[in-house]
Amino acid sequence: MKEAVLPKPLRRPEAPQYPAYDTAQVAAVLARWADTSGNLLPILHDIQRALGHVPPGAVGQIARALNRSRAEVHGVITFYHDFRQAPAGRHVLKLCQAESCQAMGSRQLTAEVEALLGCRLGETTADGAVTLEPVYCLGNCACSPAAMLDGRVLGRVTRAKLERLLDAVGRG
Amino acid sequence: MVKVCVPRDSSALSLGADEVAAAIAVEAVRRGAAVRVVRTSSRGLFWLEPLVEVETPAGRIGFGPVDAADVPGLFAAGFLGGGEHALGVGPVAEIPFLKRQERLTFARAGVTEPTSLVDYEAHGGLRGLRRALSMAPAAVVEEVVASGLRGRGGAAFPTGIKWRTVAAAEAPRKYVAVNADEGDSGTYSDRMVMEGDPFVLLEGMAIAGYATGASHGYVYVRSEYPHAIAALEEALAVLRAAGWYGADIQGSGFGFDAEVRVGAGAYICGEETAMLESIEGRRGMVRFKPPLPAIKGLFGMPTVVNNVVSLASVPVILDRGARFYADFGLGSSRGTLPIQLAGNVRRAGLVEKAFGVTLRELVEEYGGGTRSGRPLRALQVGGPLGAYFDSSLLDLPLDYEALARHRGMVGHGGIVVFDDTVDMAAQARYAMEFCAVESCGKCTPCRIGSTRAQELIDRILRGEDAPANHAQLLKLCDVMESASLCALGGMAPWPVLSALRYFPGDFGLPPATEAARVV
Amino acid sequence: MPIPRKPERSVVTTCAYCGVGCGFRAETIGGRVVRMVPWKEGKANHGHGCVKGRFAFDYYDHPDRVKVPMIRGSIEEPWREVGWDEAIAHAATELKRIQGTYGRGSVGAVSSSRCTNEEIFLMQKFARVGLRNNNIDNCSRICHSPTQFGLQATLGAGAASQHFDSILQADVILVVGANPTEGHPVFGSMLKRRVREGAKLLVIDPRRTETVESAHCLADVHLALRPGTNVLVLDSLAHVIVTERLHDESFIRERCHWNEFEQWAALVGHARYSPDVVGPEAGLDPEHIRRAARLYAAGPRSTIYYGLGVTEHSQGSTGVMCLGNLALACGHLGREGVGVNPLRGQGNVQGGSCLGSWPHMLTGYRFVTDDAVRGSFERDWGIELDPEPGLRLPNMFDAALAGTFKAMYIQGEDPVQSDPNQNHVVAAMRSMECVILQDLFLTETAKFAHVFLPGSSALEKNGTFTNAERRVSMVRKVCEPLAGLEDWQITVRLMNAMGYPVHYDHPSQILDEIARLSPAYEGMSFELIERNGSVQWPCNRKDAPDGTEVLHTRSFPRGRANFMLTAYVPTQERTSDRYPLLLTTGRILSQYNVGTQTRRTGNLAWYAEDVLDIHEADARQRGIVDGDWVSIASRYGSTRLRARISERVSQGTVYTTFHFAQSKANAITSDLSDWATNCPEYKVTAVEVVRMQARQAADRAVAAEVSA
Amino acid sequence: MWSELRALRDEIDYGTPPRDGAPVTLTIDGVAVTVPAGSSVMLAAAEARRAVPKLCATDMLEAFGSCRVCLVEIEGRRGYPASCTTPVEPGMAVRTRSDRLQALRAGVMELYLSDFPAADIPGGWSELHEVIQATGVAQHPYGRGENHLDAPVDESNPYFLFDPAKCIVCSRCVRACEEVQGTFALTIEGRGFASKVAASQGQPFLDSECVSCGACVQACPTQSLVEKSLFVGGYRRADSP
Amino acid sequence: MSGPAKAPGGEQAVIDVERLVAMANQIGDFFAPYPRGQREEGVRNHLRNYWDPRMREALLAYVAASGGTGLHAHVLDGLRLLATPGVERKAYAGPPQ
Repeated sequence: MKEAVLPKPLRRPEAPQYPAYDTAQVAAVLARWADTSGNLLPILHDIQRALGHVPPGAVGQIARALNRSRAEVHGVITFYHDFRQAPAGRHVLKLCQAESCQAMGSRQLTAEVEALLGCRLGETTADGAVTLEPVYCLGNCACSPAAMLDGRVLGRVTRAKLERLLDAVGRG
Repeated sequence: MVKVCVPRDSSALSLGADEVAAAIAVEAVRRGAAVRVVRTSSRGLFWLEPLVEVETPAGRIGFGPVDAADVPGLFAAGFLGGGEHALGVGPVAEIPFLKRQERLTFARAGVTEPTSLVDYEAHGGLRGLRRALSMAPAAVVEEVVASGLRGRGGAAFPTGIKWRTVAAAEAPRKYVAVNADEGDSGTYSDRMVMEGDPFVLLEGMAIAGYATGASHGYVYVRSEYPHAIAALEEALAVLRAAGWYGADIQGSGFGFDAEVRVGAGAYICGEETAMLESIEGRRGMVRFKPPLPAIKGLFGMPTVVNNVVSLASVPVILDRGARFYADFGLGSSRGTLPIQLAGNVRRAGLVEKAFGVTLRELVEEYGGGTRSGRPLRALQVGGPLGAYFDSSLLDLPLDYEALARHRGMVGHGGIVVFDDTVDMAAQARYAMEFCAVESCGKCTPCRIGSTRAQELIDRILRGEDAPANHAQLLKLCDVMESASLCALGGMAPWPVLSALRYFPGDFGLPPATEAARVV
Repeated sequence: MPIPRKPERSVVTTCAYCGVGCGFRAETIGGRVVRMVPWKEGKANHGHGCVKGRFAFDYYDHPDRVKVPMIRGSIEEPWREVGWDEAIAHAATELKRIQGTYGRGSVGAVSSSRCTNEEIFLMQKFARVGLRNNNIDNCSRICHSPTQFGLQATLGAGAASQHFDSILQADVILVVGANPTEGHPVFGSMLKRRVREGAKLLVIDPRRTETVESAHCLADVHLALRPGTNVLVLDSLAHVIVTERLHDESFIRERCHWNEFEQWAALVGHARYSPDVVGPEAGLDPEHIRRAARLYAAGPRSTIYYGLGVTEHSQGSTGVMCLGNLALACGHLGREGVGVNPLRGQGNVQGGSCLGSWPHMLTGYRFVTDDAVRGSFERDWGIELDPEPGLRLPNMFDAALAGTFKAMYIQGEDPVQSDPNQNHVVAAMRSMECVILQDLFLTETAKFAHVFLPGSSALEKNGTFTNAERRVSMVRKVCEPLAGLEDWQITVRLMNAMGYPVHYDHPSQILDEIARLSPAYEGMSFELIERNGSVQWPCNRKDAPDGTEVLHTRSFPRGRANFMLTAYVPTQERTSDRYPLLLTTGRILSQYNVGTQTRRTGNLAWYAEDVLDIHEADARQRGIVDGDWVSIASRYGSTRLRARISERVSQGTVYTTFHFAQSKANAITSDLSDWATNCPEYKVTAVEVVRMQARQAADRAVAAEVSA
Repeated sequence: MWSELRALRDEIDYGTPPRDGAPVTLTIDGVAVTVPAGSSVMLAAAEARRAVPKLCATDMLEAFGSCRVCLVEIEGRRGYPASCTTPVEPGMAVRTRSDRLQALRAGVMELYLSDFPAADIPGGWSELHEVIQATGVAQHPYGRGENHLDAPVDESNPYFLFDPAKCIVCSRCVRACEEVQGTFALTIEGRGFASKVAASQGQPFLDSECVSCGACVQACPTQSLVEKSLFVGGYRRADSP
Repeated sequence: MSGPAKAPGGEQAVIDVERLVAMANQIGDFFAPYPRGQREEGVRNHLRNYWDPRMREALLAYVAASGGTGLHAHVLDGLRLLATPGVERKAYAGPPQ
């Protein structure tokens, strides 16, 4: 007689376990775009607007609603720089890195802002206040260097001007 | 009641136009002045933004750049009556920068209220669409063919010929897809159209739809342009309400509607096939051609894919006739081109001119030289994939052929000016860095080549076996140019090669021979 | 990672798993199979495969394989290893002894759908010439016997009307009681491809399966009917077609009997079958029934694929007839992209049907009661045959319990696990005096066997398989039989020992004999199959020298087709207060049938035990949470499984698979069966589900039970 | 389409799926060949026994055009079109071999090899290795740069492993999962140089939507996805129950 | 459930007669919608072609002994037809047309 062993573990979970998120808000977004063809980008934008990011757990919900696979939705999310899989800092500062702004000193400005915030491009300050990101052209090339703070375009940016604005929105 | 125009263009907003408008309103109330603040858009004279224009019997008098703090002073100086002030620039239409232009597509820029249909019609709007609807669709196509209009997005393919292909295709549905993913640094003309005169784009789309048998349109706008997106949405609602968009336009039996689609931070989606993939809700991966989008485009259906400025140029062609439009320009570069001056330039702004204006005229006469006041050292024409020129090439005329002869391109008409502090090796490296960041990753020359090119440049700059790495860089650039799937990989070498050609010293390389400079 | 070894040798053969019959190249290193590469020229799979055929071949040389014959006096005794000669002689002696004691009819044989055509043919020949009776049956008894019956009755040929590729031209695909993405994955991929290309998909299935809804595959109409109401719903579709006059009159007049159509139309046209009446009874929205009927009728090319969800009912044969009727009424037969097609479970079920492994039929679907047919066999075999039908497998068990059936020769089947009402089967097995089992492993059935003859896997022998689209493909020997003999050789030796001398040098000679005796296989030969890669029957030298892809193109086998009257008769299996839920059974992608093979492979990584799918509301009512052990009891028995809360089943329905012996799913299935063929009603059992004690205690209890 | 596939011989990969248009005659390196309209130049070249090197193309999948080693020259056309994505036209004159083409193909192969484990080049027997042989390029001039050589191997699936170091991001696996199997379990995650094959949301294959049909393994030209059974001791069968 | 009585001489019965009656009735249910004549013939043909003779005989014996309690009327008719000597062995091909 063989030694008594416990049966093999229960079948694998159908989807990995991700942190909880607001499924109702996602459902509302999905419903809003249900009848639009090619609706994935608008859906992701709206979810990000509502939740601040696209939670990994929502990928399955989106995929089911769109009759697509999680892989496809994941592929789309990771292709586009705009979509976040984790929440950003309380404020998002984007510094333009493109040529026109380079011609007006954006490399220097970027270095100064990195020093000011104590984080590099693509990172969030330790206190979670500001996420600093590169952006490649805001169409504000006639007023370089340009930046965007929480969606607001800024022109002829200087370190001093940014510091004032960051203070105003409550950095830290 | 004095009409005071304050732009709502995003460049103006980035410099405080909202605060200026609010300050004027507050100051007017405080002073009991009868003022109507109207939010127009920008004329494209950005060094003057925020440019406040006061409507007077003598025309609009401009003041700029205005800061909110300047407003009490302006009132005090009687600006409502066109009074003298340090910021005063006189009658706006007489500013040489503007006066010397040939504004067809941008005729209404900064003049009208962007989403006022009354204003639009009062300034010649909808005449093109009215005329088109009175013609046979095929005749509309031929009118556009005859105008010589070529795509203003970069590829410069004749717009009318593209329409012909779509019109001839048999399909259950057809689409118009507007490429408003203007991602080239140094360009902003699409943004100006969408923010400043969204109706002209939508009118152009409807004409394209009528001419080709398409019933639905998409405007694919990059997410970096929130104001353009808002203006388009607003304009669409206005047109629908007025019966100019929808199931049956003005009782013509022709139905056309459109929606705005927002990109998500991907330069490559400015490539037409990647844009179609993105509209369909997929990764913005480049498709191979053929099939052309005109045969098999959006959702597999024939699709007109045009750039914003191209379509915005259509209403005037239909309104004034192909001949009128074709009379501008020369050779195979017909009509006008909106040129955008950017970077280190004193008078940055939009110059709409017939083809043939030289770089020197643009940079020196319009632009007024560098903003820093230092000597001009380099120009990049046509966006991040465009070649860098040194000052010896300033007398080149800006037309498709002349630039092509010097391995450059008109592209989207952007010119970025650099002064003598520029490190051209860093710029060359950046071109490849940009390509690496924005590559869709489909084809190998672009996906791996852009990273390897950066590494080679780094080695050259570190002086590691520079001649061999230089030679390898040239070989790699050749492979990228000849073997890439689309223009991103295919043209990313251009800025690098041109920087090597004109500024070899910046790489620590010996001066190029004269032969190497001549292409 | 090191560089992978390069295989040394490759042999093209046919997958032994499901009825798709994929072609593979079996590649070996040092004589051991190291991988199976889908064969691009395989006409059933075109270079595609699935997790079973592609990867799960490792069972073939699993340490559990029995490689030496064994005998024992009683099932209580331990096995004794013996030589082949002794085993064969012992088996034959026992069979003869029992026949001498209890009569000629007291013994029988069961052939295996995992064996080759040649082996199946020999098994039925063994019964008829070795046992001198017609007590021969095969596993399609418990799966697709209603197909053969129902399609024969309506269309005249008990097999798929189309080749698989035909689906790529279909505009409307009606899937009934089948889940091809799991059960027939390679065909499922083709179906999904066609759906992505725009074909409409209609699914009739109580479960919301992968076929109903998965990435880029969404049924236009899903009729999630209450288990047991197939015939009712199919008649209701017919009702819509005839009352809305959507039928194809010219087709019917030309290819069928108009009076039969009228008779049928009168039956299904009755208000009894109107969607408004049927809907509530079957748990469906009447509008959905109408939409499905209209889409199917409109086509222009509508095709039907169905599985065990149609056949395994007390009205299984009637359900199949309903499908035949529908296709006839709408003229969806005889062209590309249309037809009625069974999706068969085991690799060679179609072969099992074709080769006469039936108590009432000889090779080629011809009745043993037909003197002329029997005569042709008698002449070829030089022996007089029993003119009366023999016992079917379930009746053999019945007879065993009644004391009149005493011995069985079972080839590659595991009825103890696979057949319904397990307690009944076990009692029957225990009552027999000699059970001869020929298999790879000591299966559940082996517990009741007296003689064990170690068989050979499909990688170890030559022969042919016939897949669900009637395609006969080559099975080639990749490695030598582990126990020394190919299965057909064992049967030959047993036949000789029974006193009927036969000799074959190679299975090709057996196929030649099949060709001589069966019109559909008349033109078949190893040489032809070798040349063409595979050949679909009917194949005959005169009309179809290279076989036939689409049946019924010009006429039906009987000239015209028949409409059958398909009145709905509810199953006697009813829910009650005591058994309020309906259990339905099926299969999962990674496991196969009773699991004998797949349980011995890495496929356990996906599915290591049978689970009970239960709707969230039903679970809540019973205090069951996901992962709880539950006991499932029916009127016939009980077992226990872990529960999985699932959106795929509707409220009131529970679902499980029967891949694992320890699950004993068939302890609870009923002994109700199809009226015409005794195909068991696996798909409908009234049950109650109760949460077992604390999870850990249940774990221990089950562990103890399993290891005992 | 399938009916045409039947005509294919097993050992030849025509690179793109067969079509069934009217016959079109063209020349490949001067050899006249007739194929159905809609066929690719690549297919015509294979038909003419002038096969072009290829990595992202296989006749089980629709053309993709990403690998850029199948470039050819076509008389009267600028540039070097990919033969897999260029449909044949009557009278077309195609050149599949020239010094220029060799240089371009070599340049592309060098890029591939610059992100491929050097130790796995000699002795390998994948399609990539066939192209390495055909182009004669077995090393690259790029030294050690950014790469994916240290990415961990995914061994979660019982039957095959995924070694991202050997992945050339040709998407054949992704496309096979979509076109052949219809499961859509794979994708490319990220973009540009960071592009990598991912199962579902970047999970181990076993935890993803993958149904282990093997279409991706079959499609992989580099043995980045490869059967474990081909490695000595790399694979254990399941315990018997 | 009102079942039939036990078959006489139960020891010889190949199958429990209760089960045979149920099976025969199931067959009868199928043929019920057919017109009189075809109905009985259908039952007869089916039993003739598909049933082991011992099963038929057991059922006929049961009918003879019990009068066929529990069997549907037209199934009984079919059984009588089956018992009629001289009826040719006709291959089953659906109900007679």
